[in-house]
Amino acid sequence: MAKPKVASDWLAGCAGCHMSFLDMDERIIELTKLVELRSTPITDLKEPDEAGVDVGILEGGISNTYNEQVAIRMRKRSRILVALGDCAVFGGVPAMRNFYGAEAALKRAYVEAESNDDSAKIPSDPELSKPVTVKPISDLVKVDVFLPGCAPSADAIFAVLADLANGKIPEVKDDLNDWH
Amino acid sequence: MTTTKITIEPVTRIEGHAKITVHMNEDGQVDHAYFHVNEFRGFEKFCEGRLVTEMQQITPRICGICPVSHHLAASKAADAALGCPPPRPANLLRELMHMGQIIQSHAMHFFELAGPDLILGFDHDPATRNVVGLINADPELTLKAIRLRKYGQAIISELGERSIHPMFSIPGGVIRAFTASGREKLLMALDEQIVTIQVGIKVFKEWMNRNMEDINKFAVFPTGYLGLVTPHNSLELYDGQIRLVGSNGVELVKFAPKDYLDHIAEHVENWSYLKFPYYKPLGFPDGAYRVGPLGRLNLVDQIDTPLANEEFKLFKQLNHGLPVENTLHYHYARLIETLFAAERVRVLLNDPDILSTDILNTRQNPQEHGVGCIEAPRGTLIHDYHINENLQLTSVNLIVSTGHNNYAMCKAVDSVAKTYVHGPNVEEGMLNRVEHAIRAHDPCLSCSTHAVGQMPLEIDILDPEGKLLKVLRR
Amino acid sequence: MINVNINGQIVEVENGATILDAAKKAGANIPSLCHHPKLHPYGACRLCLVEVQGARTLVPSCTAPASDNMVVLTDTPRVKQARKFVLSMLFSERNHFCMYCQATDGDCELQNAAYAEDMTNWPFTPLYLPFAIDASHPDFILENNRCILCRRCVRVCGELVGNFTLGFEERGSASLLVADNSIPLGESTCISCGNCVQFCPTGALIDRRSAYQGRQTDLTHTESICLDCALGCVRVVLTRDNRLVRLEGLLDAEVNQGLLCGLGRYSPVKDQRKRVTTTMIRRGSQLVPANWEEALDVVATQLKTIGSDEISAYISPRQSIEALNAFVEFFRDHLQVRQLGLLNKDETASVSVRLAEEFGVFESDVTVLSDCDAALVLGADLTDKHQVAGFMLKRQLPGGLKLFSDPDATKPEMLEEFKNRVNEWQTPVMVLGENFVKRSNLATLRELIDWVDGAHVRLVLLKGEANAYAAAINGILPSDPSISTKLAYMVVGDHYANSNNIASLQQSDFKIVQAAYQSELTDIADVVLPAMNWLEEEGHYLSTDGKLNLNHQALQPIELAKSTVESVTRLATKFGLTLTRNWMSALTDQPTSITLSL
Amino acid sequence: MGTDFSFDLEVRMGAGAFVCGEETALIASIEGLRGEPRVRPPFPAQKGIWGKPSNINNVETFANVPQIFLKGVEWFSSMGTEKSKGTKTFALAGDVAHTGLIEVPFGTTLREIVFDIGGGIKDGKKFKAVQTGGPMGGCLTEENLDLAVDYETLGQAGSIMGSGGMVVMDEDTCMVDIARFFMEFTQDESCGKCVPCRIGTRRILEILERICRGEGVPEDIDHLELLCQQTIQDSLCGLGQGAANPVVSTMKHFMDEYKAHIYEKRCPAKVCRSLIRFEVDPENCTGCTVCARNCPVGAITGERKQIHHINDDICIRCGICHQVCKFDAIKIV
Repeated sequence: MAKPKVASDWLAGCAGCHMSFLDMDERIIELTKLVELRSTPITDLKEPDEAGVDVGILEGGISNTYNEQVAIRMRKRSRILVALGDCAVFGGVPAMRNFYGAEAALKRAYVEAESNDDSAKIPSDPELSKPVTVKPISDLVKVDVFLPGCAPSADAIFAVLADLANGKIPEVKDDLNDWH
Repeated sequence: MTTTKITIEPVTRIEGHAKITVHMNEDGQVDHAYFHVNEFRGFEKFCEGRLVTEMQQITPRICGICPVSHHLAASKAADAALGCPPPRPANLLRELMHMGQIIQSHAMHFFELAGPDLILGFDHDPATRNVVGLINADPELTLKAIRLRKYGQAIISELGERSIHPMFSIPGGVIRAFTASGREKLLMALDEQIVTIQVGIKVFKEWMNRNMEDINKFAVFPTGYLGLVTPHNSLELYDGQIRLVGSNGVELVKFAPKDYLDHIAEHVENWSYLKFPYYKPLGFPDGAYRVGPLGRLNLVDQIDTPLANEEFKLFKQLNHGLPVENTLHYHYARLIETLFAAERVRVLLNDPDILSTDILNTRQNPQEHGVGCIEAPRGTLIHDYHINENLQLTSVNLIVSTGHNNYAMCKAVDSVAKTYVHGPNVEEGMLNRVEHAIRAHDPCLSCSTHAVGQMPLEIDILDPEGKLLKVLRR
Repeated sequence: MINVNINGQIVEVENGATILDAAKKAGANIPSLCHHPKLHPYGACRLCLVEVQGARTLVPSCTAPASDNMVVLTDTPRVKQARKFVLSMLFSERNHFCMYCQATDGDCELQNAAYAEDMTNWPFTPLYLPFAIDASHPDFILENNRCILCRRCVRVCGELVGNFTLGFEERGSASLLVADNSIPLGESTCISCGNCVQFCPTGALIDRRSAYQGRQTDLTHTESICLDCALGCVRVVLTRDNRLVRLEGLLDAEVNQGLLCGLGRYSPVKDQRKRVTTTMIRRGSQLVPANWEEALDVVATQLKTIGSDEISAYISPRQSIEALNAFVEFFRDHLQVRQLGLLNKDETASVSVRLAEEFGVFESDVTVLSDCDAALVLGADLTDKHQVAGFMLKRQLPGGLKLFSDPDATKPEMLEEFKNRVNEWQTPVMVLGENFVKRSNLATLRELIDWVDGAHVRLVLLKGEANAYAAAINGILPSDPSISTKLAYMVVGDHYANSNNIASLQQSDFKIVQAAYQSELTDIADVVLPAMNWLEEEGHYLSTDGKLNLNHQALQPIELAKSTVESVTRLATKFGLTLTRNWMSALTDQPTSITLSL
Repeated sequence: MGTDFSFDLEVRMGAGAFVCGEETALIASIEGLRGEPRVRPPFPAQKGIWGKPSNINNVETFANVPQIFLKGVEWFSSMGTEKSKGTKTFALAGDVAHTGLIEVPFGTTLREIVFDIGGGIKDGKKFKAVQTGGPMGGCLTEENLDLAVDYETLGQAGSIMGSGGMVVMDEDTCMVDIARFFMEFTQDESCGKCVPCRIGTRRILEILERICRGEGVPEDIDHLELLCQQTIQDSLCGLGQGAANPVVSTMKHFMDEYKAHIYEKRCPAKVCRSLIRFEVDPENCTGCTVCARNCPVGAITGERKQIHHINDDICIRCGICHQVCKFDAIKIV
């Protein structure tokens, strides 16, 4: 039978979870025997297959309109959706922005920052996505597997993917469940 | 008249997401291309009110590729703000961790992110133009590369318990003394890594000789160059003074990081969340400069480790002693730095102080202000904190590596688009080159978007009135 | 005793034990947050709910008494659902960012409970209401974003310390932990004992200095006696890489029951004095480094040339019994020097020894202070020294304790009133301190002790610094400033030099100082010998109520520093002497005013 | 009773918080502490005020005692039902003709109270529900009207005797809004000591408010069910254990109204402001301009004798126009 297809993407996070994925080191080769990596930030396919993938992985929380599109598309196109890391699961550090709201944060960075010159202004080009309240992806789409951690260990990620590759819904507990 | 719009979304094999718009003129030639950075997180704001002693744990969440850079820059800013300089052994251990970071980040970029383009080729089938394809194409080399990155991560986790977002450095020093066994372990595996790096350099040079034409027309342009240096203007990644040289390689200014505001300002463009730092006296854009591997090798006089310095001499010959302006030589510079970092690891591990337990200075003499500066893999990183009498942050300013390169990336995208993209029939390979113009800088957009993160790369081709006409996804 | 059935296992427990106690005995783990073994049962967090056969609702095991043949189930789906709900509610209430919290990965009872329930996400997203950090206190930080309103801090501050600084403003979901009437902690009535921080289950109260220096499990824990007064509180010394990180009270310690005062908890970690790192000998105006042998030779020659009646030997009350013993044997028994002096003026200890010769035992244990209906504190300020004794009294005030306090012993009428009303009370106690002893002659004391004995008042004599009692029993009394000698040998250890010490030292022409830290004493000394501090030097101590405690070594000594016993012994060998005195019998030979437990 | 022992019983005003109606919270507040309940056991009869055994009862109960002494037990138990003896006072309120304090023997039916004593529903409207027992009571409907009012029967029907509150509601009442209203009260009165009540009531209120704003999502129903069930089951005192009753009972009897709010973004009773619009009925409008003159935000335009128009973007749905129109020309849709 064909290897399960896996796609991943990152939203409002720090890429640490994907780095932890790479921390599988040699096991990546093992993994590529178990699953077929489709669109991911480290491969060149741009989006999950329209035909759908077996496992979709999202790192990072929802923090702007673009994130929302990506999350909804990933949900539509994956049989099983994994929330990878604290930002995707809980909202994470970026959610601290909610205390002040995006406006105040934009003002601080693009208007008030000590190093700004007289060109200081809040970027507003239509090409740019608009910030929204930061939230875990489960607030927007149904999530099948939560793998918290900042970042989740390579072992945890491997264990979860290996289970999924074998058609099992992984149990995230004990050492695999570490929110730090 | 060209009326096609091609969308590439997102730029892959870079950290974060980006977007590019290319405006064409009637003749189907590129009029201008913009590089948009498209997300915003707002660390500067929500860190206000937090304790300065927490920043070395909060700010690494800006970036999971170079968390150590933020971990250490924040610690150094706090050292200054709290007036508690770390004892020598602590600085050695911090630098050791930083070298681990340089190795893992550079190795990952050369082999896993940029490698597919260089080793498999720009025009290779995108479905397999990735690390997996690399594994199948050259398993031996890829395995070596993976082990090299693993070694870098091992240094970090050996000291900080974990390779991503470690718990190690705090204001005044570090919390965990190094162990003899850990030291042995790292020393034993070091030689293999140096060999791997040398292989990487060989691979790059072969590619260089085959692709001289590309290299010489792929985003070659003059800028200034900025980064930290030792007192003798040698390559320095952990501490030191900031040196800025002009496009001719002559020093424009050298200053202590704490005075950065006297020399550097940031320009804001409406179409990007990523700001444009520049050298104040020259203004924007004339004062724009490049940082990171290419920038650093263009501004130092030598490297203080033998193997890297030999390679550095060859590098300098590329442009007869003048700064090397070819964007694609970022890769070469990156490998030379990796070699330096590996050699530096040996120096640090052999230092008698490296196992000392005198690793934390608990005597504090709080000031109002502190700046921490470090050479992250991607360039100069500045953390600037103001604190109140309760040691809470009253203002936070961060200038991140990739930000410094913003202008260069825009220029590179523009130049590569003009060189390679020709309507009406735009091929995937052309666009991959445009992507590579960004990729070569190894941007870290999560960093840039502490303030910023998202960059779907998309090329809009518009008619002269700027009206969008057609969309074609590759 | 009653039998309780916990998940099918029968355990026998005391009558009045709670279900939680029984479960512990049965090895069944019931998570709890607001519950603390040292605090009154509270039953607020509802995390410890269990099923009891026959009970209509779930029962809070931390408060519900176990009854005979009760059948308890601690892990049913119903119980686990309730637990998960309570945790979900808590995580959704405030702002928990585990990834950078000081308490994450083991030190947070909330996070641990979530792990135990295999929670991988929060069913209810937080409201993200920001709470300002109160960082106005020099020793710890109040982070309301992480507060779970379990009120442990409020209860320890009131129930155990008796200070009632922490409390709640507003009610319901608006409840907020505040100091006094919602003023910054640093400006409040807080006495900086730090017990709230030790009792906080999350990262809501953070110790400034030890933050991020490692989790409990990363640190080495050494049980040790507190030397900042003579009450004999047991504190746990937490160290890492041979570095002092933090001090905590030992929960099941007899005297302090887990508490420490600000002095005991923070003064050592705040200590910024510079260490004496090498032996030094004065050459003209300069102190120049020398090795131990040279230094000891110089000392020995001086001691031999100067007549013993021209020698004074001083020692700090912070020195161990072993050190006092060697000191006494060498300087008194062998050299028979003119005076043996203690480096502090408090005479309570020596007086108690003196009176013991006439009255025998007339004192009670300090712990009687925890259980009394009236107390007279005479000549001691329990908000300064011996604070834990003060806590024992203060926390009984809401219960109606009648407290008379005359710290400077300047209000004789107060003593009179206490005497006149003494029959109103069942369990009166009297605490005598330094200032009373200083102001009274032996006659007054005799009279008072006679009265106390007749009136069934339990008497506690506070005996100054760490080992002043043992010193007194060994015949080392506060030094007499009127005596001046040619040579002074001062065993300072880690004692803080005071003006009297400096005065006594200045009187002599030749000054030998054995000290762990640089001070005015070492500045004017002719010979300086590097000593260990209390973390490095192991030894025994005799508390106010005659308990023998061991101060364990917590840190490896710095190079060249030597224990007092070793340096004195090595000095003795220069005289061809070997020290043989038995410190234990030295204690037992002497009649004492309280029964020693050795 | 054969003794000449007698004493005065003095009634004092308490500190006031609703939760101080809970006996242990009342004790705490009398002792000068925060009005927060304590866990039982020990019960007040064993360890009450200042740790002493205490007889703690409602004033109404004490008020019965002298009468019983004077007129005898037989007289008292001649009134009421098998288990609930004597009489009970109710605060009859809401959409009945005659509101006020009433005292009836236990066993009187709801119908008698609402229609005979209360004189039926105001303005000939239809009866919808009656909520007994105060903010923590449940809503009873048409089919419960013939129930005899005593502790047992009310309990079985999913409500309580509680404080003796009795609120009658007519057809124009939105049951989701009613649940929100009672929740707003208990949420605010929760003392905050125990987690399920402190946070549970708060989360329930949020969801109800969302639903009334027309922002409800399908998951809200499940969330409400979990929150109510757990808050009732896990809370420390009667307040938390009862707080969710109005929600549970309205969800039981009026789930269709919840669904209408969530799925159709519609308030059947036309109460929830965000879900209604005011429109002028051209049939009835005489162009008297009363509505326009009374509109606080000038949302109504129209010439005298001309049909008026309500600008929905400006309208704040205050309903004043609806009240002032003499020609019933303002329709709520």
